[in-house]
Amino acid sequence: MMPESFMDLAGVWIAALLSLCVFSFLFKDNILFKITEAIFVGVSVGYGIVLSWNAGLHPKVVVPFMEFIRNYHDKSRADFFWAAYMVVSLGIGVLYLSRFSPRQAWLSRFPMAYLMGIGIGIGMPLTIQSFIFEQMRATLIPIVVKTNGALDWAASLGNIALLAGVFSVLYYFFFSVKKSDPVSQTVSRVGIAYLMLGFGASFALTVMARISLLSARVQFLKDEWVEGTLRYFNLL
Amino acid sequence: MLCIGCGIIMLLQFFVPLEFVQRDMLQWVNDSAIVVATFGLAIGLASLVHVHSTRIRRRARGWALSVVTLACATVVAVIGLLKSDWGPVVARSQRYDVLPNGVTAGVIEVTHTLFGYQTATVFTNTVTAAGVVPLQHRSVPMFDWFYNYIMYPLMSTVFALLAFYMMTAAYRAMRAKSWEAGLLLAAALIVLLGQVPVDQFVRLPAIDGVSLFEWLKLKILDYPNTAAKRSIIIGVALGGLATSIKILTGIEKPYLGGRG
Amino acid sequence: MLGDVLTVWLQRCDAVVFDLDKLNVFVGLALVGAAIMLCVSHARRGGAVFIRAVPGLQAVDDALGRAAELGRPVVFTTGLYGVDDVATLAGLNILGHLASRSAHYDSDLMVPCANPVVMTVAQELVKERLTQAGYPERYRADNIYFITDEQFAYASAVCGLMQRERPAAVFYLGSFAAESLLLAEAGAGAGAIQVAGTADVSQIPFFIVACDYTLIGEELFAASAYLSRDALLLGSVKGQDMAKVLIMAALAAGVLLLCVDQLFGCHWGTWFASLFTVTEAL
Amino acid sequence: MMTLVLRWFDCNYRRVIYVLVVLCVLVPAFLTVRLRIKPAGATQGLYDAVEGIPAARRAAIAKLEAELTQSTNNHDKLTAHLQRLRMHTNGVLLISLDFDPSSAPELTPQAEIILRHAFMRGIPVVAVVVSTPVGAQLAQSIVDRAARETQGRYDIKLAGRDYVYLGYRPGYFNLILQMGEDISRAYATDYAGTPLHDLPMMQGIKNLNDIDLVAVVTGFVGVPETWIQVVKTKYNRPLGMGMTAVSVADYTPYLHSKQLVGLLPGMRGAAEYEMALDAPGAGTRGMLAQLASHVLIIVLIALGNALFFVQRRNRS
Repeated sequence: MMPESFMDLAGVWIAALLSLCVFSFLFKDNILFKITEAIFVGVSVGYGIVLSWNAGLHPKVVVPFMEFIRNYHDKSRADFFWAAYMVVSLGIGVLYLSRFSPRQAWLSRFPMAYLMGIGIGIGMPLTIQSFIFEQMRATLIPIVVKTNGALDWAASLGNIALLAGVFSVLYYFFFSVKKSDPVSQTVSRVGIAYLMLGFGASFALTVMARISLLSARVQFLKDEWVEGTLRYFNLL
Repeated sequence: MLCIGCGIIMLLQFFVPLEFVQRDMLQWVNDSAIVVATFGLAIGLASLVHVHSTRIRRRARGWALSVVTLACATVVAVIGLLKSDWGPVVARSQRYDVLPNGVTAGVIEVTHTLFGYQTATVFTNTVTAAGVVPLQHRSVPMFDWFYNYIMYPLMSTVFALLAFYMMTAAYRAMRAKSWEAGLLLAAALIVLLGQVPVDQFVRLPAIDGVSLFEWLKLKILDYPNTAAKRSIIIGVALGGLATSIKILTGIEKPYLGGRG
Repeated sequence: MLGDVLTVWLQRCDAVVFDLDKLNVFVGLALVGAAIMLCVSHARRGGAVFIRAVPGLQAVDDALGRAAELGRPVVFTTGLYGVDDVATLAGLNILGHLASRSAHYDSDLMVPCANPVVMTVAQELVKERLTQAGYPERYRADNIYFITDEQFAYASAVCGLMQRERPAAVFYLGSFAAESLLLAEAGAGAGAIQVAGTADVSQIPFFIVACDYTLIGEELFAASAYLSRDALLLGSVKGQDMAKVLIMAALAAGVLLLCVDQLFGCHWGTWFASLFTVTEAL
Repeated sequence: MMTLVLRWFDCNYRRVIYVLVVLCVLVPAFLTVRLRIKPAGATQGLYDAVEGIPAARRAAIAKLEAELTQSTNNHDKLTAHLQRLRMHTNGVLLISLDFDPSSAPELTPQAEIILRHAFMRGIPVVAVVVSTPVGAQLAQSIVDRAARETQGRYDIKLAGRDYVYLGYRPGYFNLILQMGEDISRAYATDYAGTPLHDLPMMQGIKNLNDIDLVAVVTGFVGVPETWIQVVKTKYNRPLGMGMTAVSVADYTPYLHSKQLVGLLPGMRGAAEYEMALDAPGAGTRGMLAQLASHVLIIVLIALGNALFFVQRRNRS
């Protein structure tokens, strides 16, 4: 976007200078980068505070809770439970503040344990479902494929290659087996080979996206900063 | 104890089909986690303020940078929390014109308030059946401005550093030191060649309608890459489950300082 | 008669107590859990467990020793995520072991955090471990600090940290996103020995390329057992392997059934595959 | 001498590489080159589909007229449909710009060239964002830029008459489904807040049946499947896509099964499209940078290995 107002112009200049400061880090760590880093950290913390209030606590808890208090007489039992639960959560959260006193600091373990427990509990069945089962279902493929009654060599070989990969990599990950005999060593090596081919491919596949990012930054500097400024003052 | 209790309750709720449990309870727990995590953020902020203020008080090296950090955080947080749409008015007074091709409206003249010498002609607005929707005076909300001109450019520039780092990493580390590294290297080279239109410059045989390297690239992605990813995901899921179970059964208690 | 009662009872359960569509997930969870708990209890009764070498972990002591020798700090990070992420928890477990081991060396262990809750857990953990090891005075709360939760702001701050502090060893153990290569290249530029481990499939390649040692996926979760040599933890690793055997057996059976399908035109394999279908998650 | 150079390079390789990368990206930004890229089949498919929109519309009108003379049932509905079709004799393109800033560098050129192509052929465009609130502003600036900066190839396009930008609404599955029935149910107003029935262009567009091609430019996984399900499977309208280079591999099967008319792979797709249209732009410049950087990384890997083997031989 070309700068259209003086605020845009000022912004584009600040953005451009900050970007250049970040790039200067590549050459050498320097004071300009340090200042940029300080600004970045500061602004992002401020932004984080606002975000956790504006998009989290305020609309999801504070507003409903206020609404609950104002109209508490015609609320259902579920709403009362919810409110009570929020009060309890508040209590658990307050325990965090015990960290400020050295002697009561152990109380802060409760909120930590609470968050951990919730995360783990919600996560476990989902892990089984979307990681183990989904992947297993995708791997359940026949090693003999028939299309229109005839054997499809290409598809069969592909499936065999895929299955061999899955099994050998899974085998490579076995921890409690002594892999000293030649057979298991070979299988493990095949597993490593699959892993390495996969990693190399992923790495190379990402190059294009990363170069695009850099191109976009250069484009910004050229179009919005240099040309935009010239246009703003009718020099172009 | 609390951890174990919560964990098991949340674990079981997955299987309970009541709409109340599946929808509301999850929502509740989510709300509750937001409340608790907010206090966590407060602790984080306290740590941040503590580290920086100590540095400032002791006039440690780079203490001025700490001032910058705290000041930026305060300004953004205060503006964002108190009045996130506050900002200077940048444009006022507009005049509708007629485009050369005879369509009414669609051109607007914007006079900028500060440095008012500048008059720009900007295309804007919607042609509607009802007529022209007038553009009111435009102000730039400072909070958005911080995002658009500080946060976003910095985020994307730091992200763009990866373009450089990929190159140095490739140069430094992609060497055929062992057969494993050789395979990684080979796969990377093939995919790199498959990504760009090499066949425009060199004559290459084509397979299945795509050029050699592209075909090889697709095969590597379809087979070794998929197989490796799948088994890693299955393994990771198992490892994650094992860690979860260890914590739920109290074999490992990271929040108590390890095995307690 | 009994069958009818059972059906009615099951139907009622299906509506109120247990979602039968998710029975397969329950069975899967129970099987994995049973495998792990069996092995753990076997280990508790004193059964010996072998565990293969994990290259990255053998380097941990060298890295810590080198840091002490050079008088330069050790940097540890678990990435961006919170304690509801299991890989982050695994990383924290390893941090505990590192803290005990580094206690004997007097080098700084710096843990820049992107998540405040992770920070508090890390502080507790390191303090506890140093106290257990008999060096409570070596715990410095200011070395485990919160930076910011924004991905690239965090990355740039850690990159800057590495340029300035020149750590001798860097550990990336936890959950990482696109910042992985930023951190790892900055660390390499600072000349550190780097050990990485993540469960995030798309980031493993970058760590493999840029770090000295990388724990691939599952190895991250086995690491705390390997480092502590604790019988119970080793038992759970054994359990993981048992679960893997179950999965491989199920896969093999399914593939065979699907082949039978292809050859004889029946539907056993498709039926078997449908066992792993789950109703849409929330 | 050689060893001295090598030793210097060993110490300073980072900076040398950084300078080379900057050159690879910076120089193409100032060049307007015509790469001799022959569009791949997948790109040509989408190009031909956009090029063929007016013809498709004429065919649709003719078919409907024939249908009207033959059958009597559903007369009102068919007449209304015919009336709508006749309002835009050049046909209508629906384009969805589903990407956020992180994939924007790769996808913006694609979106831009498709939009320009439609504008050059006088095809009205409906633009939407279905899957990311962050992308809404970005998409608006892309659409507006294509409408304003005409490069002398077409008249300035006006919102409401030549194109509409509807912005973002949450819940993409239902949103896309609703667009099949009635776009104004999915989007009551456009991005600026004008009700759809006040927009002259929308008089002739009610639902997906009045659209001649749906083009989806997306950086998300999962979104394309929904588009395919609704647009292709449910309504059987032509559908083309543009994606990041990383995710293209996952969706080529849909191209082979003819569910997509075309698929643009990342920056390269944009460059090929620009070549097909003979309008070199951001994609061509970007592709030049890509080409240079890919050559650079290959050379660097080769150089690294060469040095490694030389050193190893010297040591032994």
